[in-house]
Amino acid sequence: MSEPLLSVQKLFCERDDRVLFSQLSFALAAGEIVQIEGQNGSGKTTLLRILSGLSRNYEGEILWRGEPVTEVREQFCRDMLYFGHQAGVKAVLTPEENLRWYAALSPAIDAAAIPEALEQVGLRGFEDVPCHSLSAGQNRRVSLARLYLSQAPLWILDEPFTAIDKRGVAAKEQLLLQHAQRGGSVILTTHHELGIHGPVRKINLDQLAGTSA
Amino acid sequence: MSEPLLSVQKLFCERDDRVLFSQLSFALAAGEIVQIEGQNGSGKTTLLRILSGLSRNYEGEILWRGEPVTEVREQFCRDMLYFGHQAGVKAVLTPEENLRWYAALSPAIDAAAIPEALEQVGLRGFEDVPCHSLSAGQNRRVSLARLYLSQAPLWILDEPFTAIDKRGVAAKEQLLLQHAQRGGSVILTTHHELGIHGPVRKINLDQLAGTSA
Amino acid sequence: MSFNSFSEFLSMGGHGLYVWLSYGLGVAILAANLILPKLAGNQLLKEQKRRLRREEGVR
Amino acid sequence: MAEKKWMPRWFYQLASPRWCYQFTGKLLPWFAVAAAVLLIGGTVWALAFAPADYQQGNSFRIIYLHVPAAILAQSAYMLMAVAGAIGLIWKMKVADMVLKSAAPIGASMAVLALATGAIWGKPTWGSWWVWDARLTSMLILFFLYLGVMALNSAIENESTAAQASAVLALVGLVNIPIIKYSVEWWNTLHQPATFKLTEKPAMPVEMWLPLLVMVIGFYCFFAVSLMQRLRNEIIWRERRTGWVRELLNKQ
Amino acid sequence: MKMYTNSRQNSSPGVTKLFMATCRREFLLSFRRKSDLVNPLIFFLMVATLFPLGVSPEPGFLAQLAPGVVWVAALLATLLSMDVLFRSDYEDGSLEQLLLSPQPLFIVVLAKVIAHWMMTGLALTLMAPLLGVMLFLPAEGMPGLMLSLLLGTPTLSLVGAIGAALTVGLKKGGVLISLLVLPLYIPVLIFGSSAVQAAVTGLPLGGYLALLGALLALALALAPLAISAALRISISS
Amino acid sequence: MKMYTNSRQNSSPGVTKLFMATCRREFLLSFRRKSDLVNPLIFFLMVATLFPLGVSPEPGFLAQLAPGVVWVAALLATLLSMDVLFRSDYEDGSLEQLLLSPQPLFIVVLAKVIAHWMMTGLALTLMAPLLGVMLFLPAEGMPGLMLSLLLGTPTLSLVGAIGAALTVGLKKGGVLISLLVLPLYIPVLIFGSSAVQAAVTGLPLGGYLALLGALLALALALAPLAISAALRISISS
Ligand code: HEM
Ligand SMILES: Nc1ncnc2c1ncn2[C@@H]1O[C@H](COP(=O)(O)OP(=O)(O)OP(=O)(O)O)[C@@H](O)[C@H]1O
Ligand SMILES: Nc1ncnc2c1ncn2[C@@H]1O[C@H](COP(=O)(O)OP(=O)(O)OP(=O)(O)O)[C@@H](O)[C@H]1O
Ligand SMILES: [Mg+2]
Ligand SMILES: [Mg+2]
Repeated sequence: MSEPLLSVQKLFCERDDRVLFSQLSFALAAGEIVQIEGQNGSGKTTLLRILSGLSRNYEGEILWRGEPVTEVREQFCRDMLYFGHQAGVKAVLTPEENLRWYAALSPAIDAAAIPEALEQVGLRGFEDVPCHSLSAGQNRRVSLARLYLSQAPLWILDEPFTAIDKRGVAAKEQLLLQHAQRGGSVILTTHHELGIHGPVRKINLDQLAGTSA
Repeated sequence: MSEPLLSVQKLFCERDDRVLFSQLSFALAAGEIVQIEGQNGSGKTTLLRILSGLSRNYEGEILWRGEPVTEVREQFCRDMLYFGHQAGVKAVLTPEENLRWYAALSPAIDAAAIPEALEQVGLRGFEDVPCHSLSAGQNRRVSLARLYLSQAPLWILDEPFTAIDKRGVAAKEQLLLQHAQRGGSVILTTHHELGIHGPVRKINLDQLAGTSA
Repeated sequence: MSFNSFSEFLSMGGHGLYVWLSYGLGVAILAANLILPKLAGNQLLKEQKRRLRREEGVR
Repeated sequence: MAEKKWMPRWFYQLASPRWCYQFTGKLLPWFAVAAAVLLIGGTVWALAFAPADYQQGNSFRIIYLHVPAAILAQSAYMLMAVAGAIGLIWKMKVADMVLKSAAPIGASMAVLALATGAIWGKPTWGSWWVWDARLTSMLILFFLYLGVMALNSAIENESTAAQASAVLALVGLVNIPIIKYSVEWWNTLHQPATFKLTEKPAMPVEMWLPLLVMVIGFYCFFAVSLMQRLRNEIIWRERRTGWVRELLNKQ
Repeated sequence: MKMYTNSRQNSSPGVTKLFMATCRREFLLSFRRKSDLVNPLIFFLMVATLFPLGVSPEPGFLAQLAPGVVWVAALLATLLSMDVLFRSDYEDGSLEQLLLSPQPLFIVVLAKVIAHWMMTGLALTLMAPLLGVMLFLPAEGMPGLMLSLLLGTPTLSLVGAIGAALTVGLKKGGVLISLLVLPLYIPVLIFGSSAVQAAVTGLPLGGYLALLGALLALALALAPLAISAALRISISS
Repeated sequence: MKMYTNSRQNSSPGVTKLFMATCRREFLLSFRRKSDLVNPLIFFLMVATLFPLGVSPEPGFLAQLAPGVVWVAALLATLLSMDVLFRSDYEDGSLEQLLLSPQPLFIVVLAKVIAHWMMTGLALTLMAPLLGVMLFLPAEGMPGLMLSLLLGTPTLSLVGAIGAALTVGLKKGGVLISLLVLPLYIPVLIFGSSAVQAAVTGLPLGGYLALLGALLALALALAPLAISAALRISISS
């Protein structure tokens, strides 16, 4: 693992004249888990959206396997899974239908694995219930099932444990660890104390803000 | 404190032919904090919506200060604050404008206290920013500011700590404790380990489900 | 000169209202196009100077 | 950037907001003088010296405002769309700013053309408005301008706003000829062309020379107004850079 | 401990405060979002532009059409704007808070409808003369047009709000609102356009206006209660 | 470890699969929610009902109006249905996922627009004869009506989607879409209603249909790119 998967150089972002972070540089190697920390409004979501390529509201460089991410966008999208604040679950579709569409979006996902993924997130028996009849946590679980399907080495997760019960959180933490052990890497934010005993590195955004403001 | 504030008798609720709880009875005295526990989809939100009077999809009796809640609806509404999964924050309004409207909704709230409440939830400097430009946690905080404004003895809170950072959660827990000490009571759900060292009672819905299914 | 007197010039052969209305409007729109950016520019410069002073004052 | 080699040097200079600011600063006075001379001279000529039309009489003098405004409204849209394309392809900030600055000027010219046309229509056709081809297509052009401006002001992020308006301006550009021809055709189909704007007696020189002066004057005026707005825009967008600070400190 | 006793205040100042606060909030929301504000107007204008283009640009023909077209456009603009009246409140959870307020619900509802009317119906009424000119409505028709719209559009808003309240929160079957509301709109349309036609032809239009007024009074008395009830039913599922 | 290597599959089966899956999903969504499906049709029918009531019930007069009214109604119905095309995807986060997909964006976009057209434009086309009958359109006009709608409505959907993509996610100024898109719709309206009028009067309508076809080809070639670009721009702020 000589070359880092993702490396970020001198990232700068401001919103409404407030500098969120500047001179932010870090590298993410395969097999690593990075937790972005910071209080509410410190710019965690903003950072993850920039890293995933959703937002272009930044200055600095992001390299994917050593190449600028803007130039290898397609390969990067193939290799990344993004999980945002919004779950991306259609209320009128059933969990299975929702996942089927995600499977079509990324060519690497095998649709045959969907029932098992749903089982893993504890939604057995709810495959055919439209998502608007599911509880808040169950809705999040539908989207989390994508983690069980994904083949992508890089996971970018924005508060994946919101509304999930304790048992669910423990299972997801286990999953992250497994992913890291298989050589994948994870960038995540959460306000929850991570129970992972493994290669977790923390980056705190609170200190970065205002350095140049 | 002879008479309980709220008492629930033989509550029964089913959704889509699944019994969520049956024979649920409990009483809530002034100064008490009750945490409803249960895994995702166990019916916590459903229960809170029933208690608050939003949902009438139940059998059984709910008494408010000894009287059926359906008969003292107006007084009950005056005495209760409900905080749901959805924050009830308008994205195009600023935090202050949002709270001003809540102040108008309940006659007991004094609009003059709004700036202080915003200060308390850590939104100083964001009074004039439209809520769509706030982070997820900041949006929740706008709604949580209602807790600092409220004069109601009964608080019904559905996962109030979602998306709130650690410092914020600690402050809110402190607030709940103070509320209980002043003679108010709280019913809440959260998947978070409560750090309150006080009169917290737990009701677990997982055991109640399926008893009659 | 295609008019013999000033009043004739004003009346424009009975079409004075239309002609002068048009030209009035034309002058108004052209002037607005000059004055508005000018005012906005002055305002902008003033604000930015104030901001600069504030920021330097803070340092 | 492979394109860099074959683009002329001024193109890249223009791309620098700072250079652009200084350059427009030098040009502005010349255009201002030219616009003032041409517009004032042209207006006096048009109102007092040009001969009256043998059919329409003196209401004909409205043409000296009407036609330049109409022409300018159309050219400004072209400019806007071209600037949008440059902004999208080469990510040139100045082009974005040109787009944003040109829109309100173009829209005001469209208003002027519509208003003078309407005023002129009253004595000539006896009604303020008819659904004639030219009129309708000018109205639609005005709507296109409104769309670009509204979109620009609705999006808060500046670069997003510029890119979105650029896409819209380009889509509109593709449609302008289509709109023009469809409208012209539609009108001649539904209704015998009672009022044909194009078929007029060939104008004598005394009539079209002031018109030419006015048209050139309008173009100069457009340049002045555009540069003013552009410079404001540059200052605003570059307000955090060193050179703007210097500039502000100097004044 | 004093804080948490049963306090039964006299509610009337609270009620007017609530009414004003709701109106203020609705206006703020509209001005911030703008789309809700401008949309009905754009729709209205659009119809006026599209008609000559699609049907015929001939003034005489258009003049015949004008009263009906303006009224149909006003009706459709109101109907289409009805849908959002409670939707956004439902989606962000404000509606729950509204229903849990100790204040009388119909006050808030009435305030919302009135604010909505001011930003659609009233605006449409004020814009109607422009449409009239574009469609060559004879000048004699203008006062009739504006008066009939002034009396008719509040009824449209009130009745439309009932439909909006009944359909808010429906996941499937969604916006049946048009179907529910349309039959109730038809009398307003008929009286309204007849009033304008009467005005154009110089006939007396007092009768039509009186009818429109009567409909309005009826709607004003009954609709707020119906809307409140409908909202409670829609949410309580 | 094998799992996480750079795998560059040949994408063409993935692309057709994606296209079909997107179409399927859109259909499912519409059938579940129903309102999106039925709304444009109801609107269409409503216009046909309101016109005789508001303007004049006289068959001869209505027949003159019919080509234009049907086309204006179709245009407005499409325009009003455009707004939701990307909105719900934006609100629940699916749009982000879409933009982050490694598959070419314009495939998904094209699939969405085609599915949307089938449920609005195509449905309107099939329903048009009913409207024709209600408005006393002479029978000779029917084929022209249906053919022109068949060729014209896809263009409306494609162009409308550009507007929808440009305005998705706007917090203020929301539904500018009408303002943005309307001017671009006008040529379609003109050719479409002219075709119907030509058909009614027995003139040849091949020319109009060819023009509509040309517009469609142009839109089909350019719009998906413009839509994709617009979506990326709208989200990237
Ligand atoms: C609202 C009403 C009107 C509008 C929007 C309008 C619009 C236009 C436009 C777009 C042009 C084309 C300029 C160019 O590119 O050369 C034009 C030219 C012209 N208009 Fe109008 N017009 C209106 C009313 C009138 C009236 C009432 C008259 C006089 C009877 C008139 C006479 C002319 C003439 C003589 C030209 C010059 C044509 C040429 O040089 O090709 N217009 N107008
Ligand atoms: N609108 C609805 N229609 C039918 N069933 C529903 C509806 N909403 C919820 N349910 C079902 O009721 C059950 C309880 O849902 P509820 O939202 O109360 O769970 P919860 O305990 O709050 O879970 P979470 O921790 O995820 O918030 C779930 O199994 C869900 O499937
Ligand atoms: N659309 C926007 N426009 C302007 N400013 C924004 C926007 N979104 C967020 N911000 C600002 O950017 C800052 C960072 O927001 P962000 O969502 O990244 O925070 P966060 O660290 O994810 O917080 P949370 O823990 O609450 O999710 C906030 O202060 C917020 O005010
Ligand atoms: Mg966040
Ligand atoms: Mg819940």
